[in-house]
Amino acid sequence: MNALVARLVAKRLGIMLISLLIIAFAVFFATELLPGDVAEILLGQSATPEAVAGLRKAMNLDQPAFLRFLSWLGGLLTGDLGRSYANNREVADLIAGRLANSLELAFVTTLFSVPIALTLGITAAMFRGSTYDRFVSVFTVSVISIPEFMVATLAVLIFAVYLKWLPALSVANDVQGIGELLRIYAMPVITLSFVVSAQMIRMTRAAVIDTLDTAYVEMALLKGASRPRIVLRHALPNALGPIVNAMALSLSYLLGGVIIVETIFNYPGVAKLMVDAVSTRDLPLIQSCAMIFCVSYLLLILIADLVAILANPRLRNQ
Amino acid sequence: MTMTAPARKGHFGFHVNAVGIIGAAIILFWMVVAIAAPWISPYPVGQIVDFDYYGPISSQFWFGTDYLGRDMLSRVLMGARYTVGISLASVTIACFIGVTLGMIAAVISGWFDAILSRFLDALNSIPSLMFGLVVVAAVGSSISVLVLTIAVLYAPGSYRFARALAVNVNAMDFVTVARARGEGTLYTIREEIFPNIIGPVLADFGLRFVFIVLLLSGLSFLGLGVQPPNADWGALVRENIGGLSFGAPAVIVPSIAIASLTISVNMLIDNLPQRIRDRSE
Amino acid sequence: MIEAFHPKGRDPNARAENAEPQPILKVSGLTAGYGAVGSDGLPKFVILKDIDLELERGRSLGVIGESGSGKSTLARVIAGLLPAAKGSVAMDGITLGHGTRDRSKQELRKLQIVFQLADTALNPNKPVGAILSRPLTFYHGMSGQAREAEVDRLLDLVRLPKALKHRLPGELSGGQKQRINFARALAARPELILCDEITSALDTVVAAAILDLLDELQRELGLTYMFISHDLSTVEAVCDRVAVMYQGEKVEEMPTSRMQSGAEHPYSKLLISSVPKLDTGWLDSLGQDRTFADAADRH
Amino acid sequence: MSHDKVTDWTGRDDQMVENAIRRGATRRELLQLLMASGIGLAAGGTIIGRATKAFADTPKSGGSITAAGWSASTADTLDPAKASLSTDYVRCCAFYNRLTFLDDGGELKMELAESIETTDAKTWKVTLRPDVIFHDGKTLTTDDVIYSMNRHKDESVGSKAAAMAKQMETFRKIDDRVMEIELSAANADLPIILSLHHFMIIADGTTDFSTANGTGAFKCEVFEPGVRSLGVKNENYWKDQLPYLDSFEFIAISDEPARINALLSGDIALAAAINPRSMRRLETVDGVELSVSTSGNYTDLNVRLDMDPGDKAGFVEGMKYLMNREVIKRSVLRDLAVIANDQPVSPNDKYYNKDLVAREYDPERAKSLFEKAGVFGQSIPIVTSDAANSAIDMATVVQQAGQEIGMPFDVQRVPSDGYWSNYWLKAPIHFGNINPRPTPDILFSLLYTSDAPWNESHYKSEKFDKLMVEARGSLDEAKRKSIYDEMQVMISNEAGTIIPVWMSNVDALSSKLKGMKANPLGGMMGYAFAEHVWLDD
Repeated sequence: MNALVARLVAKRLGIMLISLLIIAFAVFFATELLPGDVAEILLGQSATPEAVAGLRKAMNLDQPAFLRFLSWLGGLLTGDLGRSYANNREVADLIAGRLANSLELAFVTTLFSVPIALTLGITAAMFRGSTYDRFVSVFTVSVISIPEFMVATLAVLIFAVYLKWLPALSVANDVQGIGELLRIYAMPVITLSFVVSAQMIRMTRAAVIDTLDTAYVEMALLKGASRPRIVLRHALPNALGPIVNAMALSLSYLLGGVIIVETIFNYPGVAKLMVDAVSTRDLPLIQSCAMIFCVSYLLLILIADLVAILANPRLRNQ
Repeated sequence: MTMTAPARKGHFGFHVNAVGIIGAAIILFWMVVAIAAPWISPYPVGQIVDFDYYGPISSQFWFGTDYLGRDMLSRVLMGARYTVGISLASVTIACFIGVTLGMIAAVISGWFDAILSRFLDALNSIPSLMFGLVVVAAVGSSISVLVLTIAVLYAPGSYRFARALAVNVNAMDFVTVARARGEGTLYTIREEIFPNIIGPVLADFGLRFVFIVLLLSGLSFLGLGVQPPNADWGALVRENIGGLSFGAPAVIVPSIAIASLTISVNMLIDNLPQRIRDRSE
Repeated sequence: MIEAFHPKGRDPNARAENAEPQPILKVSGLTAGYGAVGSDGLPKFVILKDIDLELERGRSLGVIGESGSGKSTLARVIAGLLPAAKGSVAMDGITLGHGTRDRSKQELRKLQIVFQLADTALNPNKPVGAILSRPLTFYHGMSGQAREAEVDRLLDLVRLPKALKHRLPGELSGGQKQRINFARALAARPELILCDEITSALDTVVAAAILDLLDELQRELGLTYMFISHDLSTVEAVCDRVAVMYQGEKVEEMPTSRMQSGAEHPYSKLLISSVPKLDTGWLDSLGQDRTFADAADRH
Repeated sequence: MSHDKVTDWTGRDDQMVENAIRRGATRRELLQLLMASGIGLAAGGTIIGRATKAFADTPKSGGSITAAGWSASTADTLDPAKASLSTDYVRCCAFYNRLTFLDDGGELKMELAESIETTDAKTWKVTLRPDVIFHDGKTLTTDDVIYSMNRHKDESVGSKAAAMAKQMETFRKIDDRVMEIELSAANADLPIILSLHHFMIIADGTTDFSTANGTGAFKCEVFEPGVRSLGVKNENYWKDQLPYLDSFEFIAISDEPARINALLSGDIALAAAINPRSMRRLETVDGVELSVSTSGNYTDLNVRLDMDPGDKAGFVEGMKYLMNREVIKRSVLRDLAVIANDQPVSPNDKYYNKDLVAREYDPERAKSLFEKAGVFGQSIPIVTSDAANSAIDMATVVQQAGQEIGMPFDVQRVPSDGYWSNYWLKAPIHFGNINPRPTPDILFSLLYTSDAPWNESHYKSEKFDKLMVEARGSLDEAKRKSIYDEMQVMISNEAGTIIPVWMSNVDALSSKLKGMKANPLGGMMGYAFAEHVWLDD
């Protein structure tokens, strides 16, 4: 069994490398499709043809884009992400701090939202059809019906402007102590949890109900096992596949999709970095960010697939 | 012949309960509004009718005025057209593509499944903002481009979801029986797989619909889609968000409109006839 | 208690007087498995190794063995669900294609498979009537009144009320589901039915009723069964012959009547002896052969 | 919005009154000024009292603030030549100095230069202030100035001021403190040109801009492009007492409501560039003050004269009459604007042509002009974007006006990303946004001469080009004024740039932050607030 999983992981990692290569090419061509290049963008309103030509030459942009892409790819193999066109700094340096920030936020949000989503989803499934269940279902839909920027703005208005409990900006420069850390993360985490939990709650509930309906759970019930025990010992492990899948999709959002939260709370994460990179046509930076989003997404779904396979013996043999 | 059958009674007609009917009624209401909007709007959407801004609810302006002093009622009515139309069209296309491909991949499996899955995973991991920008740059902007862009952005998620469900169903013996009988792929998908994933697929459809309603406002800021002076509801909330601190109707009303639509779509789906959502609501 | 429900043993000579029995199914040198096919033409995980089987028309063959012994795979390979790597399957002397796609509709029709768990074998979203109609349309091109009538006849055949055809499988009991499951196979008007553990999920009383039904139908319709089970008493009740599978190989085949006494292969002996029959001494006899006690422990 | 409520008016008024006091206005004059704006006597008295107190406040040293601009990106730079966003200018002003600068009254003042002299407006003698030292301890010499200036002419630097620097032909070092600048042609405005933010002085030989080594009021402690920068007080700053703050951090919050919320919650002390529509919210809040400057920033609708339909006689004029300036001023900009007359010299400028009046909104006349041009009833595309301030709202105002006379305009909103390189100057009808420039000469040579790099409407007039060269070389003020007057009339009547209003810049700040004054070079005291403000408790 372990060998099988190991083989599968190795295979998927191999496929992942190929996917990454494809993505790198796709992003490269997409960037090429975008009008304007970094020299024009950097010069902005002062972009006269001569100035643009001069700057292009100085930045070695007069080489064919494809060659630059290949040299970036070559650098990547040796672990060198290249230098940003926009400010001539090491891409690795630019990304490192911001990636750490993004991962921190994603981690805290996961820590917060996953247990809540699981609890709500499972309990709603256990008491299917009850008022509680309906409440949870209406609640989740309402929560995602409110635009993210509105949740964030409202949260800031209430907690920062009127109550003055929390800071309006989430800048973790000189954080002292866990209390302050919590204060700083509170609002972005709440906002993000609103966004990502709904899907997880709904899918958890659906998956648990699905397994609760199957014969062997009925059998366990006949044998006299208690309800919580049935859910936790029998239904949950079998429902794990779809749950983890929904989680992977939700959590993958936490890295690249949090641009609104990063903007409103002025949180320096990778999503904003990528937007910047796109708007300055900063090829090495765009590529590196795209790779990060890709790797994280593919890793998450790999984990989800693995859990699904391990949890479902029928799939194990295929 | 002993009847130890479960106590659940069968439904043969489409018995939608009261909650579902309310949901359907609200959706229907907004659809009618979307169609009739140009005739029932009291003012042109772009006209500045009041020099005051973030105006309150009054007999002249039922939903107040927006940040420029335009009539909110007219803007919300016309917004229904874009929000309902674009969201429904794109979610339908996305789910149709995603679910169809997902079921095919699950049934055929093998290399077809592997290649399609990897390809769509890769597509899914490209940030949507970047994707939107490239689309505008490459083909310009129009409503149909917007619908297709959103469909492409959401189809991979729908695919993954449908495929995961279909793989589970595909492992069931009744599918094996159909295969042993010599049934073709199309029949297996249509008759054996699809009816068994329709419940969760519909739930997923509802969620995706909600996400698209909200995504629209973001894309319009990329210059993709609804052109001024028109705006979808999400964009209405966004452009008037400054009025939130004093509870301006200009930001509250479109938010309520969004919530009423998305909640009722989900209310309807959650309360669809037992037969449809039986498997795995 | 168990004795009371123990189905009566079959008389091996019940149909023996029918002149030269011709083999309806002939399996020779069958090798199959899962995973990528290697350079030797064999799949990565070989489940079945070089199986030979013959089954005479109107007879029942039991295939027994522990789980993982390959007996279910055998059924799948015969049904064409899992293409064989080597060897052949012939019906009435005609070699069948390896996959379902390589077989003609008539070939598919003559051979039907019935699965273990009626719960998963019936599409939960289709009413019984629709489930039974499909093979009628598919194999016989039936429609309208004729098909309705045939569905009624099939329900009657498996001793179920006609009204049941409007029900969904979820609204039926386990035994009813298994009867529908069986009726669907009958709808094809098959000659050979592969029964994969059809009674193992049912409680003893219901299982006995199903077995009785099978027996009756065999007599009425002249069916041939291949009966896969790990439950020896079931096999003993319905089968003429029994084949013992062990780790992908057929280790022994014998008439059912000789099962208790005539098993030669040590594994068969162990398997047969480990069936609880209110035999207080069976545990002791188990310990006598260390090799297979170990084998049994590994299950 | 009505003007009789004092609460509606306070923030701006304080500022106006404060400025008037500084100019030496008497209390009587002040009250007249206020009553002219529709403010009652009693209320006026309160305002004057408050403003006088604010003016009389003595600066205090100490304290730290965080201020927020509106945009930042990974392209943020500490290289003054490349500076392009407000964040860059703010940092440049904090870490470096220029040879000259414009004070809040628009007067030219010397900064690193002690004097700049000329006899023919062609050869200029620059004498540097003695004893100015860089953050790294090096003394400022003419070598640093020459190095800084020459960089703008090097294409590989990518200077934003390259076009301006081109006329500075040679730099001659006389000694460590004295140098000469030789222009290619006479230009009396050189000292003002040298006050542009790009002409900040850096140390000779600097190529690494990961940190800033300047002579400015703050030393760069942290610089993270797109995130933040932190400056600490330069204890050896050559200006007496300045700066007051111990340290100052600058960030950017691009979401305007978020910027305001951060100010209201006390996270930041200054939120730059407040949207007019947020005024209502801020004016009623205690502890927040507004700093308004109308400095010559405008968003204009450009109709290219060399493309259809701008090349059809009457079309551009029709568009000028269709521009509802009053609605733009009142509804789009909430009265934080001054109606403009389709030419770029702002009313603050001494060369502003007061006799040139703005066109009235006259849809009927526009209709007949469109008919004359033969385009009436055709759908005309207008490209607009968030990239140019308020351009989308202005486009809808034009569109609505068109709809009322039966002239359809197809408003095309395009992404702000890439707008300046793809649509601006290129589309037949599009919006532009021009930041304030200190002199008409700079404006005209950038925007209206035949070879101007940003000739938005592709306006070409030999007469105009000649007039500009004539005015540039002239040291006779009266003559210059009359030439510039004529040029403004020409632009207003002939060019395809429709400039509806001058837009005010509003910065919101905590009332604890003192010393903030409006500046003609832009908001945040012409981006140089950091060294002038102090914290009061």
